[in-house]
Amino acid sequence: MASFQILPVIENRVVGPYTLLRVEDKKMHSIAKCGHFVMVGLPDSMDPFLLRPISFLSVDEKSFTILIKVKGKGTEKLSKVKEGESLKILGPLGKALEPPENGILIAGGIGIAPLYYQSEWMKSGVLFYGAKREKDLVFKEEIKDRGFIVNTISEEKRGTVVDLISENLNFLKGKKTFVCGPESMIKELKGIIGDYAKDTFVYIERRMGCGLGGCKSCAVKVYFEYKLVCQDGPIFPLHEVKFD
Amino acid sequence: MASFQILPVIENRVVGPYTLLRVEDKKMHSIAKCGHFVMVGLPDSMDPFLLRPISFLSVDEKSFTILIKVKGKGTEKLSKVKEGESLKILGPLGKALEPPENGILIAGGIGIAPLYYQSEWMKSGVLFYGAKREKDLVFKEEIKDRGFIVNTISEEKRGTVVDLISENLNFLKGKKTFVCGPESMIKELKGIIGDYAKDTFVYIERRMGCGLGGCKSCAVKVYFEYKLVCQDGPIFPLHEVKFD
Amino acid sequence: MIDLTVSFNHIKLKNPIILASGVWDLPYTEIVDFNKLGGVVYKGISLKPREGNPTPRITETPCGVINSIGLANKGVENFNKEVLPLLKKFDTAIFVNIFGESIEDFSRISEKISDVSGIEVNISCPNVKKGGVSFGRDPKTAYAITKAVCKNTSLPVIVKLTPAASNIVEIAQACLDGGASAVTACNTYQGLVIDIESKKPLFDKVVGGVSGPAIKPQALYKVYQISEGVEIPVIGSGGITNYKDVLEYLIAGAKSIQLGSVIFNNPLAPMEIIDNIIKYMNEKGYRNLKDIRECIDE
Amino acid sequence: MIDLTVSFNHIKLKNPIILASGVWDLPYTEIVDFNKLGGVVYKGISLKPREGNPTPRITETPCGVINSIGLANKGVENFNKEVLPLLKKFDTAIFVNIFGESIEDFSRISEKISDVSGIEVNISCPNVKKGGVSFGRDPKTAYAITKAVCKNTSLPVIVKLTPAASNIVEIAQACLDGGASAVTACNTYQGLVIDIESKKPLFDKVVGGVSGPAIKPQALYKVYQISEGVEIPVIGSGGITNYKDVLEYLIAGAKSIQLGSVIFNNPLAPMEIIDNIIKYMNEKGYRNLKDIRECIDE
Ligand SMILES: Cc1cc2nc3c(=O)[nH]c(=O)nc-3n(C[C@H](O)[C@H](O)[C@H](O)COP(=O)(O)OP(=O)(O)OC[C@H]3O[C@@H](n4cnc5c(N)ncnc54)[C@H](O)[C@@H]3O)c2cc1C
Ligand SMILES: Cc1cc2nc3c(=O)[nH]c(=O)nc-3n(C[C@H](O)[C@H](O)[C@H](O)COP(=O)(O)OP(=O)(O)OC[C@H]3O[C@@H](n4cnc5c(N)ncnc54)[C@H](O)[C@@H]3O)c2cc1C
Ligand SMILES: Cc1cc2nc3c(=O)[nH]c(=O)nc-3n(C[C@H](O)[C@H](O)[C@H](O)COP(=O)(O)O)c2cc1C
Ligand SMILES: Cc1cc2nc3c(=O)[nH]c(=O)nc-3n(C[C@H](O)[C@H](O)[C@H](O)COP(=O)(O)O)c2cc1C
Ligand code: FES
Ligand code: FES
Repeated sequence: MASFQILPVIENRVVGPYTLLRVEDKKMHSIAKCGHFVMVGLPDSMDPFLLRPISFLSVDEKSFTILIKVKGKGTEKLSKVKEGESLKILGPLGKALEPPENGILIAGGIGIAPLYYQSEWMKSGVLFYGAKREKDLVFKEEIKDRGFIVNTISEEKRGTVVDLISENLNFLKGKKTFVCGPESMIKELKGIIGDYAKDTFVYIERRMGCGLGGCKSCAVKVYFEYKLVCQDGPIFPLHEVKFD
Repeated sequence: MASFQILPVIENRVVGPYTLLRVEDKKMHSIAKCGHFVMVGLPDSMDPFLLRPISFLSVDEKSFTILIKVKGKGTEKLSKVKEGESLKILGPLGKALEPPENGILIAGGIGIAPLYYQSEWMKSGVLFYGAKREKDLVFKEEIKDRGFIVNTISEEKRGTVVDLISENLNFLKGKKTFVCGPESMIKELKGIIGDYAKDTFVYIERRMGCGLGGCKSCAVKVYFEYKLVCQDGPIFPLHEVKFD
Repeated sequence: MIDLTVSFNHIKLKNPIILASGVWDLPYTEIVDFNKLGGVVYKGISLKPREGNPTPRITETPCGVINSIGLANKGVENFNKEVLPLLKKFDTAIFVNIFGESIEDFSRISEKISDVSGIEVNISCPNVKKGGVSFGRDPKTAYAITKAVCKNTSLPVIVKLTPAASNIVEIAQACLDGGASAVTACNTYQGLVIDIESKKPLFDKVVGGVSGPAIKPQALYKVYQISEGVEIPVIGSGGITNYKDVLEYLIAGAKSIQLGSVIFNNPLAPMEIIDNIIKYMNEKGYRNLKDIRECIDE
Repeated sequence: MIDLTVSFNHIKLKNPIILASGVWDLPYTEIVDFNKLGGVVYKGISLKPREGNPTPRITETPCGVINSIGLANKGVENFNKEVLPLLKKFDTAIFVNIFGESIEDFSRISEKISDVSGIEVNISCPNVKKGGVSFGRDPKTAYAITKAVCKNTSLPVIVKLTPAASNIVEIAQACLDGGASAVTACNTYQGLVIDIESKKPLFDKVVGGVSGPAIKPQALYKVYQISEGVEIPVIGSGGITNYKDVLEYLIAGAKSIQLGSVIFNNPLAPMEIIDNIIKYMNEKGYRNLKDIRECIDE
């Protein structure tokens, strides 16, 4: 059951190239599920006019955290919210995912955020994780501590996460795999993993208006039908997603 | 010669019901004249879109001050600018007034601001000054120290500045008189001072677009002709001004 | 007691605040108590399901939103089966916004709609190839569609106008002549966003519909023009974000108003606006909406 | 070296940035170096001086400005005697925006103008009783006025269009047929502001003209439509506040652009925009304005 609230930010911290915000909220813990996200905005501001969809990074009894990568005006302003200031929060949104006990996670860049959250819901697995620079690879130790094998790659050193996967394709066999990263990376990945796509699920991003299935702006073509990322997603079976 | 600059605020202080802002500027001193004003806005903001016309309260070698009464969104935001933050300043604007050595000043409410500035350019005179409450009568001691006789009145105690003038009409005889206050007060005043209006000058307020004689939005009918408050004013002979 | 009710031509609302078409769907009932709303207009539906336009379908413009949804919807059957029963649980006036590519389409779809407070006929969508704005620009077509719908339904018919009409007053008159109970003024304004990276229009269909505060003074003027010129109740729509905007619309002649994009920015806006209108009326000592409209000094 | 020059139909500009009509006058030359501007359009002048409308004449709207100046101006004689000699000191293209209440007015005033880079014919002012928007809505009148002006002058003639026309492409075509060298798209959008205290329209003439960022997507779309539809150079106007907006207009088809209300918010905007365009072109390795328009990936 989603709700809309103005909630205080109790921590703003730089994590690698990103900003981590901790939001005080005692209720989220009991309702947020793996796969969920929130729409976030600045109180008393119409600039930007639309709230921004942001994944959970973590949720505990007293608060939840989000990880923000500055892309444009909206994320820039969000990243500057200070401790003591507040945020508009609409959520939790999206369709809950029943995470497997064990599986593969493939993250590109800020794509680590929802996968970090997902790893909390799993017992073990393998993370393949790529970023531009070595120091952008955040939270890898924490995910290791959760029982995952972590394989990283950086463009400055060796290549992209797609390169990493093509070297380790056999890992995917018989496993449920979850991918989150830029759409270009997802398309490339789809190209190389072939049959494994059937057991692969992908976090899809779309520009959103309402987050509540109302405006139909976050459409994605899935198996010959338009679905809504905010309501039916954000996670879809990779082989069914038709990219434009 | 007007200029447009982004200048730092070095003091924000409450004065009675108003906010005093001190703006660092070494150049204004040599160009600002009695009667001048500035257009003021927030840097990097289009909300409000238009700058606001504000009189000088004082100008010295290193800075100038303005006094702000919160009316709507614009003055509210200006009053909240903190020390260290900046303002957009366009000015000095308006037509310089050749102030008399000695004369009468009539102020209602925030109308004290430009008259306080004017008193700096004069040697002596009489100030009639009214406000809602006794404690709203700011700067009266300072003006006394400048050699003025100061007569005040407050609505909570006795009445308006118009009452004060009607009791002291003979003071105006043979003197140049300058009035600044709400338009309702000016109209009432015009009604009672009769012949004295010829030697009376009034600070006129209009909503402004550009402050530079460009948009023609600050028109005021003066002796059968439209004049511009920002360019030909803000001070006009009272008997010539046609109020709507 | 403050009385917020408003009624015109067989349309009765408990207050003048209506949720506009296309910005909400059933999940929004989790956020806002629909029992408190004057009414809700369900998203534009067509005879057959429509996929809508390729993404992106929405972005921001200065003080506004621009969309190119293309009337994505699951069709009238789905509405009757899956949506209406759930909406009927709420004590609020339910309207359905309908869309067709031909007069024939409009007739057939209106036959299939019953058990609601009224039909809102969309002759003003800027994001579709056939129908849409082109219908809403031509007084003859506006008249013909209104008449066709009215013939096929006994429900009150509201026509939603496009600001792209050269003379919106003439279109409103045509709707009145065709039998409309009210008009909604207006739908979104045609606009363009260029993606300076790709050097192409952002939307696949090039044009989009601008909504939000940016269009408020323009839409308000249309409401004023229609109210002055035609004896038809006007439902105001365009850029309303707070109770002061509502007052402006009511004074300009609107009988009630719709809230659209604002719920993207603040999902609780409808509740806040209703509360603030009541607060304002209490402060002013107003009893009903007529008191808001009439100038006491006169 | 970066080449910002642009030329079309005998109009030559050192860069595409023109100051729009009605937002500046001579004192503004103290703030901005006119030698750096592509051109300037002087405030709408008429045969005889005009007082303009009662105040208030301007206020704000969301992301915009609304005005009801009513073409206050001192007349063409005053322009020739008092203004033009001072403007001629600057090395920039000077245009004069002219306004008339009849075709006859437009003819007579254009005879009296010489020694400038062109005449901009205002058939689009929303704030006057006679002429203005009503002229700009009708293709026949637009044609007739353009022709009358072109007959009486050898200067390039630009016609400034109103977005209130139901089909602006048709109007642009009429101007081309009438002999215009270019069109400016567009003037302000008709809007209304209600003063909720007095419960009356804020402006004496009720309607006002909306400008500023709020109208940008709408005006940009008009520029795109004309550029696609008519073989006439378009000068873009509406809501430009930064160099990215300029890029959008150039990509949408504008040959040059005008800056209006933005100078109220930031009087130095024209200089900043020119600097930022140069910076952008340097970063991208572009040499001239054609490089901006053309998509390199294609
Ligand atoms: C379900 C979901 C979860 C997300 N989780 C996170 C997260 O945890 N952390 C994070 O930093 N980001 C996340 N994003 C992406 C984030 O929402 C966008 O980066 C943000 O909306 C961009 O806003 P902006 O104002 O900064 O950029 P804008 O100025 O709006 O746009 C900048 C660029 O971003 C693109 N863009 C804008 N909105 C979106 C969008 N909704 N989806 C994809 N691209 C967009 C634009 O096309 C443009 O190229 C998520 C997106 C979705 C849909
Ligand atoms: C030459 C001049 C000098 C001024 N000096 C001072 C000063 O020293 N200190 C000070 O506090 N104020 C001064 N003012 C008035 C000040 O400019 C307005 O109060 C301010 O612009 C209101 O802006 P706002 O956003 O707060 O109010 P808004 O929300 O814009 O409007 C609130 C109310 O103020 C009225 N208003 C808006 N703009 C003006 C305007 N320019 N003139 C008159 N009424 C207006 C509106 O009609 C409305 O009723 C001066 C005005 C002028 C013309
Ligand atoms: C995303 C979106 C979808 C819309 N879909 C419809 C629709 O299906 N039918 C319709 O008549 N209007 C539709 N509209 C228009 C709105 O109902 C409303 O009239 C318009 O947005 C102006 O009001 P606003 O400024 O309050 O948003 C849509 C608007 C938006 C923003
Ligand atoms: C205060 C004001 C006065 C204007 N006067 C004129 C005018 O005299 N003639 C004219 O053609 N346009 C006039 N305009 C329109 C502008 O030139 C410009 O086309 C319009 O404001 C849109 O551009 P913008 O959004 O950049 O302001 C005026 C605009 C404003 C705001
Ligand atoms: S964001 Fe509105 S439907 Fe998904
Ligand atoms: S404010 Fe523009 S002319 Fe005075």
